[in-house]
Amino acid sequence: MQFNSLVISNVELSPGYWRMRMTAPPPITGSKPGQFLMIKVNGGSDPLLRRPFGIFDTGAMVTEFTDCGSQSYLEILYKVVGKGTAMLAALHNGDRLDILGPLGRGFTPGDPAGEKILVGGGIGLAPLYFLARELVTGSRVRLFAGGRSREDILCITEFERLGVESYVATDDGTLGDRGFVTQVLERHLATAHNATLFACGPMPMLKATAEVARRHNVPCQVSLEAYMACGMGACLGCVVKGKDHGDNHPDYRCVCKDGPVFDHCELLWEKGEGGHS
Amino acid sequence: MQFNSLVISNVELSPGYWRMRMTAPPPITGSKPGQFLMIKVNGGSDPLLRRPFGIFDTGAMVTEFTDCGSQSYLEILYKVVGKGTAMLAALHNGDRLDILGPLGRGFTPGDPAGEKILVGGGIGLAPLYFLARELVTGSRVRLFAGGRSREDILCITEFERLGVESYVATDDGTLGDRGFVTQVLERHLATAHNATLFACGPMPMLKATAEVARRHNVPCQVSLEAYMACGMGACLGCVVKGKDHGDNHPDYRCVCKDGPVFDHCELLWEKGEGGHS
Amino acid sequence: MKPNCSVDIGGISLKNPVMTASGTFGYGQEFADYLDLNSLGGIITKGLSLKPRAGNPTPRIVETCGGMLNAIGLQNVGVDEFIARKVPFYRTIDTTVIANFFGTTIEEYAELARRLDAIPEVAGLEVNISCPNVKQGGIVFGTDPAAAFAVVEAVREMTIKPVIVKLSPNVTDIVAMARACVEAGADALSVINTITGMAIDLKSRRPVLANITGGLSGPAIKPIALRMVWQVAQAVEVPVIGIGGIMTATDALEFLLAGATAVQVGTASFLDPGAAGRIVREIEQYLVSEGIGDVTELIGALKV
Amino acid sequence: MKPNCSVDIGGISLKNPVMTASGTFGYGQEFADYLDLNSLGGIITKGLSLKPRAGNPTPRIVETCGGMLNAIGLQNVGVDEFIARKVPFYRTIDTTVIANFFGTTIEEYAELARRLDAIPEVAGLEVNISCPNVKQGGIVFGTDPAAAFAVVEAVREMTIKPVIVKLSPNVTDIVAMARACVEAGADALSVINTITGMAIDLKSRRPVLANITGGLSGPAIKPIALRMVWQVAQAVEVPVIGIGGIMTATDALEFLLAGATAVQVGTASFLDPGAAGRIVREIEQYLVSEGIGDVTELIGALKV
Ligand SMILES: Cc1cc2nc3c(=O)[nH]c(=O)nc-3n(C[C@H](O)[C@H](O)[C@H](O)COP(=O)(O)OP(=O)(O)OC[C@H]3O[C@@H](n4cnc5c(N)ncnc54)[C@H](O)[C@@H]3O)c2cc1C
Ligand SMILES: Cc1cc2nc3c(=O)[nH]c(=O)nc-3n(C[C@H](O)[C@H](O)[C@H](O)COP(=O)(O)OP(=O)(O)OC[C@H]3O[C@@H](n4cnc5c(N)ncnc54)[C@H](O)[C@@H]3O)c2cc1C
Ligand SMILES: Cc1cc2nc3c(=O)[nH]c(=O)nc-3n(C[C@H](O)[C@H](O)[C@H](O)COP(=O)(O)O)c2cc1C
Ligand SMILES: Cc1cc2nc3c(=O)[nH]c(=O)nc-3n(C[C@H](O)[C@H](O)[C@H](O)COP(=O)(O)O)c2cc1C
Ligand code: FES
Ligand code: FES
Repeated sequence: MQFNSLVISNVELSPGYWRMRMTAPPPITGSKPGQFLMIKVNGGSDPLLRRPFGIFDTGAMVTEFTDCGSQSYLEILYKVVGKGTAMLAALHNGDRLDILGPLGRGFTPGDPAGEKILVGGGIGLAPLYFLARELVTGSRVRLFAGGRSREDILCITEFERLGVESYVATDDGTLGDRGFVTQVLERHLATAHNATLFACGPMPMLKATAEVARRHNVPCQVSLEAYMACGMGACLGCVVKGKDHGDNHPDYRCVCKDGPVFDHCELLWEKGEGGHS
Repeated sequence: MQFNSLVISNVELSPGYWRMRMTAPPPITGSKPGQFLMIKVNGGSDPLLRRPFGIFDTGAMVTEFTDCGSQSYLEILYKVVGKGTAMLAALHNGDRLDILGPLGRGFTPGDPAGEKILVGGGIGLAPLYFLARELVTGSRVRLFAGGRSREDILCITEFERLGVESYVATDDGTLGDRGFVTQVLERHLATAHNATLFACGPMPMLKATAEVARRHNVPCQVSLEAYMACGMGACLGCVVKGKDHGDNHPDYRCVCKDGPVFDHCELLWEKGEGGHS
Repeated sequence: MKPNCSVDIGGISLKNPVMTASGTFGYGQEFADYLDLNSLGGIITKGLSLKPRAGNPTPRIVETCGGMLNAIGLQNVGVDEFIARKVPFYRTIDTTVIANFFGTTIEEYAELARRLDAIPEVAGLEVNISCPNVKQGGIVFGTDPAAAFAVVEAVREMTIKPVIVKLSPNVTDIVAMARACVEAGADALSVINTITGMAIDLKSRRPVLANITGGLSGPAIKPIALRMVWQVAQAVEVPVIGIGGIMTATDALEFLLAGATAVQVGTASFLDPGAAGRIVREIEQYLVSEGIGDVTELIGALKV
Repeated sequence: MKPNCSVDIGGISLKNPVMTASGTFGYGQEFADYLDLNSLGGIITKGLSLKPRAGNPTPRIVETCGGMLNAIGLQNVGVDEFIARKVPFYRTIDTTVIANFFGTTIEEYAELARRLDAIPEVAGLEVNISCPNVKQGGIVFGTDPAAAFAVVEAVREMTIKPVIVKLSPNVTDIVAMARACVEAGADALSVINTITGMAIDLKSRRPVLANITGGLSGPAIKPIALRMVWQVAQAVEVPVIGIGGIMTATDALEFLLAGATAVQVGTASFLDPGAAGRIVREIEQYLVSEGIGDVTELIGALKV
């Protein structure tokens, strides 16, 4: 769906990381974790394109914008990296946004019996919180959070409040262990059983996670990012290579429509530098 | 000069007409009535070009933005007609603007002995107020204000507070006489002596005023508008034809640099529809 | 009284002059949630080739000031799968569908025209000639009048459906291209396709697009498109379809004044999936408020 | 250590690669209050003709999405008044001045080159070939390689100063144009001039510009300019000067990566009269912060 939304709150959580709550029509609460939104950050043509953001949370509350009853809302967690996100950060309570969503295919929770392991890097924690909220109702959930430094590890308290046990690793050791979160993960998987991985973060982290999943033979869903123009499968700008891809038998998948969440087995994980596969 | 400015206040005076006060460096108070500013209404590329506005007033005051002493400011009076002016109208106290000015050549007050007659149409009153403030110190000043309807006649009280006697005419007769302000003006000129005209407003009004001035043989300065890109004589986008213009002997003047105020004798007043000469 | 909005493009009667541009609206179905497909003047399909095509490596798109570059590389399902999987959907809607297609040889163009001619759901063919001719050392069909003539002539022989040729703006003389296509039998011309451009990432010192260059679209190119439509509409007798940076009904109407009989909405559908439907409604409102009884009164009504 | 910023354009050594584009910076003096003219790599004058020119009727400019159209019509004081009234100012500044000029016949171009060759304050000539050849039925010199060759050859014979030819982007094959100019003796190429476009006012049903069409400039055209610079720089040995939509040092550096030896800042000076000076400073800062000792390391350093 496409809707106009009013900003309810917009707060800087950690330097450069913001959390925004905005009004949304009631169906938003039916969104699946891992689904995303395409947000037009301003009315004009600069920037021209919408910006994709995962859903961090949804809910309903009483706001100043609604006279009676409760107003459904959604939240995003975002990092200021360029023009569009800088414009988002400048918005105030009551400002208007034009939003498309929820879009794409979210995470599949799977068998509630097993242990659910979330692997998040930096801003990749955003969709995992929404996922955790759903998973904790039936399963044991653990979070492995990684980032460059302590400021890049967000909302850990929120996860713990849900009952999620969390392990943290930072590149510089300013929070949790020093090193990559996938190393901690690998040690844990040696003893865990019936685990499922859910990962979101930078490409090198996703690759490493998929590799760990392959070695330990555990199911793993990854949420990808890609440059997007339309967010709905029309422009074919956001594709990644599927497992059967080859020069003579193309197998491209749209991150926006076939993803952003994919089973790691469905993708072709190429060697070499990170970047979009 | 080029300076960053903070909005001090931004108020809608009449439907679609706004008055904005903003900080400016002290030299702004040395601006001449009739000079103008090129304002970048937002930081991005939409809209790309600056917008020209006459100076409505300048002064100094104590503001929240300055710790000690007084802050010099300037004011503009503007009408919302398109994208740029709509963006201006959306600005709040404390918002930032990038301003170039004062630019161009203003009005020449001339001999203080004579009667000064201001002729303003609609938003054309803006620079005339600043002019009136200077003229009243030495001369008798009258204002002939025209507009479509009563909402288009602005700030008459401010003019009267300066001691300016004002005559109003509207196309629909909702304020003052019904008809064109130049008709009232013509009646007045029949009896006035040693008068000088200062006119700003839509082209047809300026043409009519220049024609009246010619017939009554009184000096007349007109302030023109033109599409402008640079505001400083570089792009040659804003030209009007000077009195000596002909196909084989071009005489183009820049509204931004040689004007916006011209002696009516300096210009070529062509027949036909309004528009920029 | 409701004004007449319908226009005729080489024998195809469109409900109204607003179509969606190839490659920006999928096969149409993707947008069914965001607008009433039946309200559109027409839908142009994603460009089709004889065999499925993988397209280019990623990144394939990048935003620019007022526009975007794309180097999708004409990824598409191929004409067989189009006929098998996409065409049946067109039976469920009541909108003119025009198939856009391209080849890398004249024979491929001809064969595609033959295949598509047999599909009743396809009302007309839009030939994308902005493709390199592999047999002639990669010279682009769409930048050489003789090559364009040859393609259009071959297509013309294979179909009785209206043939619309989509011109490339990357030429010195768009009128010469237009004339060549009309002489070869084009029933209408679509003006313009994207303009070749490039973006560079300073940090990595690499082109942003894996393909190095891409096609520029969006409001940034509107002035160029409008100029070319105006030039072509004055030079040829067949209807011209205006394309390039159309975001609003005002933009669309400007193209009609310049001489376009219809328009296509491209990049705007990415920003606002309901854009084409909104433009249809706003044109109707404009006609009513201006008291214009027939949209065709506006075509070429520019006073110069 | 201060990095080296100077570059060489056909024998002219510029302090740094940032010049101001013809027609967007007056004769330079107009901007003296807003930046230190001596900090610039160079100033290109407004286009000069043999006789003063009135230019086009108004309106002459209109804003577009991310750009603007201009149809100034090459209004200028003429070469005599330039020499008498503008050149003396150049003795008071320490910046490379390059004279941009144009004619309507080959003879006019040659005569202008001869006149300007005699002015010591003028370091080089920039030949604007985007003008109609009145003798050959108005075909534009800049869109026909043979006509461009003839103009450049005639200019070349009249001057020992470096000759820079400014190419029109309104062509199918910018590389063919570039090669023709280099063969005729051009020492450098400026790429690109404005792209022909049009704007229409729906309300009046008229073109916005009195001249109907105008030249598109500004950030909207940057992707097209960057592509053409990249194409030309790969094809010719002479230095290329990149022009088109440069607003920031990042834009300028992208043009260097694409193969430009220097750049010109055009429309940006209208939005920010100090733009060129700011870009000079920011390029210096960039070199320092990246530890690049010489700006020439970046020229053509694009990894493809
Ligand atoms: C499915 C999905 C979900 C995302 N969820 C979040 C989230 O919850 N929180 C968050 O902070 N970020 C998220 N991102 C990344 C976010 O979209 C980009 O950081 C943002 O678009 C940058 O915009 P900008 O204008 O600030 O940066 P600019 O660098 O100015 O953007 C320029 C262009 O690049 C695109 N772009 C830049 N970085 C990315 C990227 N990493 N992925 C996709 N496009 C990019 C922009 O959309 C734009 O077209 C998500 C991306 C995708 C694809
Ligand atoms: C010297 C001068 C002084 C002016 N003083 C005032 C003033 O004090 N108050 C006021 O309300 N207006 C004034 N104007 C007119 C004002 O500049 C325009 O109304 C404004 O630029 C419209 O911008 P927009 O984006 O809202 O409209 P749009 O229609 O979106 O503007 C589109 C383009 O047209 C230009 N434009 C539109 N109308 C005019 C116009 N009448 N004159 C020049 N350019 C125009 C804009 O600058 C822009 O490039 C003045 C104009 C000039 C030349
Ligand atoms: C992502 C994308 C894909 C496109 N694919 C095609 C295509 O397959 N065939 C074609 O003829 N044109 C294609 N085009 C060009 C558009 O149909 C249109 O001509 C162009 O984008 C200009 O219009 P716009 O500015 O409204 O987008 C594509 C454009 C974009 C942006
Ligand atoms: C108002 C205006 C006047 C121009 N006049 C000339 C000119 O006289 N000679 C010339 O060669 N180019 C002229 N140009 C083209 C510019 O020098 C430059 O090539 C073009 O604007 C693209 O650069 P930009 O996008 O940075 O403006 C003019 C451009 C503008 C906008
Ligand atoms: S973003 Fe357009 S297809 Fe995915
Ligand atoms: S606005 Fe540029 S010369 Fe007057």
